[in-house]
Amino acid sequence: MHRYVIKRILLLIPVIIGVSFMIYFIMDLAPGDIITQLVGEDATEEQIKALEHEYGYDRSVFYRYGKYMLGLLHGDLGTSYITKKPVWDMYISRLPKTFWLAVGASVVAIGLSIPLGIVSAVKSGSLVDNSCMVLALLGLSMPNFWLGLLLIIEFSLNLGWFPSGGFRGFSSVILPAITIGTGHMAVMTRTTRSSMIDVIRQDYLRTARAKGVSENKVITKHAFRNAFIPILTIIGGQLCAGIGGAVITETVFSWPGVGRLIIDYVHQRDVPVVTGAIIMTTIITGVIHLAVDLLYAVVDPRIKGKYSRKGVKRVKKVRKEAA
Amino acid sequence: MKKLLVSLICVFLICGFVFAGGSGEQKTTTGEVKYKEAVVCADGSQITTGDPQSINNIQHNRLFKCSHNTLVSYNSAEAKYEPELATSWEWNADLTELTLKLRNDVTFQNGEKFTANDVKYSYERIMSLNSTASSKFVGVLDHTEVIDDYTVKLVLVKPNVDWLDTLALPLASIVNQKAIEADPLKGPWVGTGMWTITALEEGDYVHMVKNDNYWGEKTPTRELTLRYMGEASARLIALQNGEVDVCISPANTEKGYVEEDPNLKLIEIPSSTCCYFAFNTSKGPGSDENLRLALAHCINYEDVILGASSGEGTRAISNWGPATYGYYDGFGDYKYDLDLAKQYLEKSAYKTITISVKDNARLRAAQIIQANAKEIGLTVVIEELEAAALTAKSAFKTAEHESMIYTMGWNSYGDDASRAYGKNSNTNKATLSNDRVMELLELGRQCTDDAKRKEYYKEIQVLNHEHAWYIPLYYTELSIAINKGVSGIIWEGHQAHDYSNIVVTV
Amino acid sequence: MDKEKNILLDIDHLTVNYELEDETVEAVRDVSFKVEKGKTLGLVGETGAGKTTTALAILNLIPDPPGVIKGGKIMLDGENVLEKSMKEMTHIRGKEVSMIFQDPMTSLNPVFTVGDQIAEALMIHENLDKGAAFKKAQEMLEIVGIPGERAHEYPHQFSGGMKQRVVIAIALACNPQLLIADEPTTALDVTIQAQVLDLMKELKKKYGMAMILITHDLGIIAETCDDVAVMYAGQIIERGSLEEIFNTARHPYTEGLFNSLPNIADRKERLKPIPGLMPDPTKLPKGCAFAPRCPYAKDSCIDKMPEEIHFGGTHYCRCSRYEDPGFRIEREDIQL
Amino acid sequence: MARQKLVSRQYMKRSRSGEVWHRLKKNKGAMAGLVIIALLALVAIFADVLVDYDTQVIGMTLKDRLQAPSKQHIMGTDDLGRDIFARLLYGSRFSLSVGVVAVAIAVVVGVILGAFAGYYTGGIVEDIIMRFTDIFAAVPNMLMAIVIVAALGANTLNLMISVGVTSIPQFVRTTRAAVLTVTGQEYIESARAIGESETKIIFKHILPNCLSPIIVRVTLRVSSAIISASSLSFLGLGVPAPAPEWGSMLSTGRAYLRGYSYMTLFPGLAIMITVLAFNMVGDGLRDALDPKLKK
Repeated sequence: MHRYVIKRILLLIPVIIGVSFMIYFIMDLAPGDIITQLVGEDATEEQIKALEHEYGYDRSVFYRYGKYMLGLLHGDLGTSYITKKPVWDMYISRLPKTFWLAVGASVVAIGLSIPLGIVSAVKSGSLVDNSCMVLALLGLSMPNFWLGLLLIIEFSLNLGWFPSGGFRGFSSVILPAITIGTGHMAVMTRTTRSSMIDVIRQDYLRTARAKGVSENKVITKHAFRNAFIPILTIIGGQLCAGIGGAVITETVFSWPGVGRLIIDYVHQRDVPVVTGAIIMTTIITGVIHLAVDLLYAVVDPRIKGKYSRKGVKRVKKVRKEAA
Repeated sequence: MKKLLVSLICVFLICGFVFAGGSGEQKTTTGEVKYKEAVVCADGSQITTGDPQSINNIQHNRLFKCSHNTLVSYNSAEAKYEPELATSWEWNADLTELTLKLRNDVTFQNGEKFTANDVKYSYERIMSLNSTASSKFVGVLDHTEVIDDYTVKLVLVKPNVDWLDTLALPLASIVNQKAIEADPLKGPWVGTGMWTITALEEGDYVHMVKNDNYWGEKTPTRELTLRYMGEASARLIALQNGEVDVCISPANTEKGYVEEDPNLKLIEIPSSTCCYFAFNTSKGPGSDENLRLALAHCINYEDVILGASSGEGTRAISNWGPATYGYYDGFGDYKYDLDLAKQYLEKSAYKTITISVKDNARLRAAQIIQANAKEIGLTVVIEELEAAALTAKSAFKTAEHESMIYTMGWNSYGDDASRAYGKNSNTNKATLSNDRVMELLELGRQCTDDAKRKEYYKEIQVLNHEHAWYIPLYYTELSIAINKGVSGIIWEGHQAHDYSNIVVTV
Repeated sequence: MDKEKNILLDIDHLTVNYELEDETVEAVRDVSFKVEKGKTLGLVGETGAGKTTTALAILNLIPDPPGVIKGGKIMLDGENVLEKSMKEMTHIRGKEVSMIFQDPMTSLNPVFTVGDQIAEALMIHENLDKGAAFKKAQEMLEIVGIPGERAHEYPHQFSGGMKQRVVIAIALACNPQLLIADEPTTALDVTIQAQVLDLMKELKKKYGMAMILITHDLGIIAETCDDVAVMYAGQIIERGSLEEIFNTARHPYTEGLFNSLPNIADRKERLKPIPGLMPDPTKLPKGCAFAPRCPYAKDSCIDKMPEEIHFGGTHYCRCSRYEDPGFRIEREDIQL
Repeated sequence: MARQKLVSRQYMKRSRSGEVWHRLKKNKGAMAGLVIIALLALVAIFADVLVDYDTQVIGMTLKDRLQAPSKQHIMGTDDLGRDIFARLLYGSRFSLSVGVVAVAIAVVVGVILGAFAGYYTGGIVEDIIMRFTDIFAAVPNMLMAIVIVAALGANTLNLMISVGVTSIPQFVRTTRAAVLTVTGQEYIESARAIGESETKIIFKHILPNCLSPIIVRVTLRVSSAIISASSLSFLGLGVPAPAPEWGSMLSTGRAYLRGYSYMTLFPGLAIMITVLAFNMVGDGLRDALDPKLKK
């Protein structure tokens, strides 16, 4: 188990290198560089030269990237060109907000999708099934910014239940979490449904029924626990997407999260902030995936203790099937 | 493992409820009138730094007017300079040396005493920063001499009558050496202003508390927060909900809601922001005067104002700010005359031009101009760019754009025009390097004779009208929605309002 | 009268259909039989004959949709199971009637310990708390020959035979009056089969319950059962006591079944399989379903649905040919 | 169970695609989706015939701006006095093509890479492809798309590219998984045994048998591509004006949401219906192709 965890963490390293390289170079390719953003309207030639030297823009992008990676090796995510703050500080101050939003969205998605998915599966093929699926799809098909603004107008302005935006305590999480969570619903409901349909046909449910377990309990206890692994995979995936920041929703709700951090600084061509934040996202995403894999073992004892080479393959297979 | 999960979930929930607590509203009382203790102002632009010398833009200037002081300030209502940290000042005969007497009763927010050395340190720091702010000083200020603790002499490279304006800009704020050396990141936050910055989350808010040792008058307000809310609709809703007290620039389309709401007030002030069409005169279609004039005469200006800013704007005749020193519009506007426009176009070799734009209002204006131009057979292509890409593309040195729509916020002093016309200025979106204009700007900078100076500036504007480097479109209407109880803000046409004395009666 | 009292289960004209989108499978057609208290009934037939459906109907567990019980009565201890509410059914399942399924590999829930799975039945029916139920579950495991401490293990840690023992433990946990065993040994190794069967016989005796044993293995029937019912294409075509069926089989299909058994005494003898396949259950013939394969069939067999004919004792057979009083099937002696 | 065997026997009578079609036909949602998509495609193809681009789509009458739906303008007019209905009709071109082209890019690249990774499993080819996929997949889709559009510049083609590129990992993974199962089959062994070239085996024998998961993913992905494109429009990185792409119409309308909600309502509904249609078809296909989900 420990070996497995360590191996998984080590496997993250090439991904981080790849991601950092890709983002750094794409950002560098983008028209408009940081020097133009920083210098004044009538900066002198000397000032520009000095700035270019300061940020390494008098040399090739490989030099800048190398320097950045050297810093990364020492655990330094770099320093923002714009704010002059360490990228780590900037990221860490945003992370809790994004985290709460991601968790809130997952809670909304889980709370809505799993019941819908289960009902859909139990009544598979019926009108109820179709209505549940359409309901779940509605969330996905409404563009987030539209839904977000509608929610603000209704629940913040007209009803005054929640603040209109910003990160201000528990109540402020609700509207943006609904906005994102409903978007997640389609996939999660669909996964719950098909996973439950798979399980509902299993013999052990008949065994449970035959021993007098009530139908509700057969579904919620016996079937659901078995159907949970693909759902767990989806929850993990959506949590990861959430940790990367929900750019649109964060914009609509003035939510100072990671997504806005990245896009704001993409616009300003602040390469270290963008690269650093995406590296952090990659790491956290990797850790969440690992946690999900470890959780499989909690849900399904057959996977437990199989985190040997063989076990890993099995987990991968389970995940693939779920995807 | 199961128990671990359960306990984790519990921790989540508990944290959630902890977050939910707090934020009760408090009030202070002065005599009969009750004031809100904590005031919040919402804005659509982000504050990224508390260092006044590193940046020069509207939203930051609003912050620095609260937290820092400059030596002099400009009273736009009375159009005169007023003492701030300096009590009096004196020019030498050839306008190259300015000697200022300083207040002796001022302390920084960290308790340090303010002296002439702080002025020297601050100004030298600006020059060394290579920031957007520093270009205002580099090449203008030669050096700073400390005469005694409360007297300082500024020696300029060449005469500049508008130097006092530069000194009044927030970027010329006085910072504290000790604070900066102790903490290079937060040190520059320390100023002599009425408000002490306590927290700055970029992209979220700046929180300030009243500096009880402030040397000037104090307000009853205890806390001031400048909050970033990017989405205009959400920002106005926050005001209507009472979450904030000031909402900068509500959406033009939503002003009606402010007027309807008995608790709100709409402040409308003439703005010095001019939206104009800029041709890249250095190359391509923009270098053809006939094409420029053709476009100038085919634009339906009323439609542009209606479409771009919902009719909330006034037709601009000159591309200068109406309150800017030397403003002139005696030549009249470009007449909407399709025949004339066609004649010009026939003389031009170009029949196509690309407009580069970035955001909504300008994009809408571009679409209207595109439709207008179509009527005389001129094809306009719209290129939508990100801000950074557009800045880079239209920078003076690169100048790869053919034309663009730009909004320039004008300051009140005459030399501000050098931003729009000066060589190497990145705001010179026409990529102009007209010798006569350069000469006129330089003359204006050094001229103390009011009438003569205005003549120079008039000539620049006349030249622009003849050659149509810039086609002025409209002045944006400035609107701010506020809670009815808000007072004490000094509203500015250039939008760097002064919140220092803000109070909100309950 | 006395005999009537002794009847535990009385199935009367049971008909079950699977109604698919565009066709209907007639899975169980007009099935009637009785099970006496403490006795064992063997239900024999090919795959798809409707044995499992009949068994599931007793527990009202036929998946709906598509399964629909079209008619008939299932009287358990004098009460019609089909008229019970969902809630009442949960009190019958596992308590009055238990069922053991064919494949032990898939009958246990992989994510719960076997102890929990046995205990669950006890918690439902015996009102035991979790601890007591688990303790009882361990005792049950001991009874079926598994060490009690293995109750904490998960199904995947058990072999097939052991799993079937666990399934039996679950079924017997609440001391049911009737145990339905649906091919309980088919999926097991031959050596394990015998062990499991012996265990079942022993436990049946110990608890004094009745049993319905579904199988296609006549050997097992001979060893275990008191009565036999033979199913073909959803109908019971012959039923009676073990002796009646084994010694005087009347129906040509039953006869064919016996003929297709390998003769252990004479290994050289070739098997005589019944020619042909069971008919498509969505398109059953109007008359006798076996007629197309029946060596004795006449035109009348194909057109007319045969009635049950009583042959004395408990022996019934569905074959129209016996309307001709002289009709006899050619028998070969069966050695068991 | 007996019953299941019967069901599968029943379907064996039809060919596989016929069988899928038969099952799909039964799914009312999927059929409704198909009809909607067909209608949309027709509108997109004949947009030029239905409305005149110069006068109705980009031509503006400012005095008519922000009108409520009426007989002349059944969906009202937008902030520049253009007929919303005409723009919506024409906009189907942009929105559909962004979705379809983006996914086409992803399919071509993703399927080829996935096929190679699945076929040459265990080798360096697989390692390289899958590591690259991991890297691309590690960055959240929306951020990746934003970074790419920022780098390439915002226009329709780049929008398609960025949305397409972010969808590649999904297709690589789906294809690889499908290829892995098919490669184990005996007929592949026999193709190898008669000495067919590996490329031929991959493209002739393996890929056609991996189509169903890919097709399902395509339909589902088209809808998320449309949503992504509209989100990018919201951030000012979408199809440039005055093209009436639905996403940009919707995001232009957000300033008018409170007063003139129909400016967002109709483009929003258009996006919703389209996305819904593609999803219903995708779900229906998935159910039809997956024997496990058979009723």
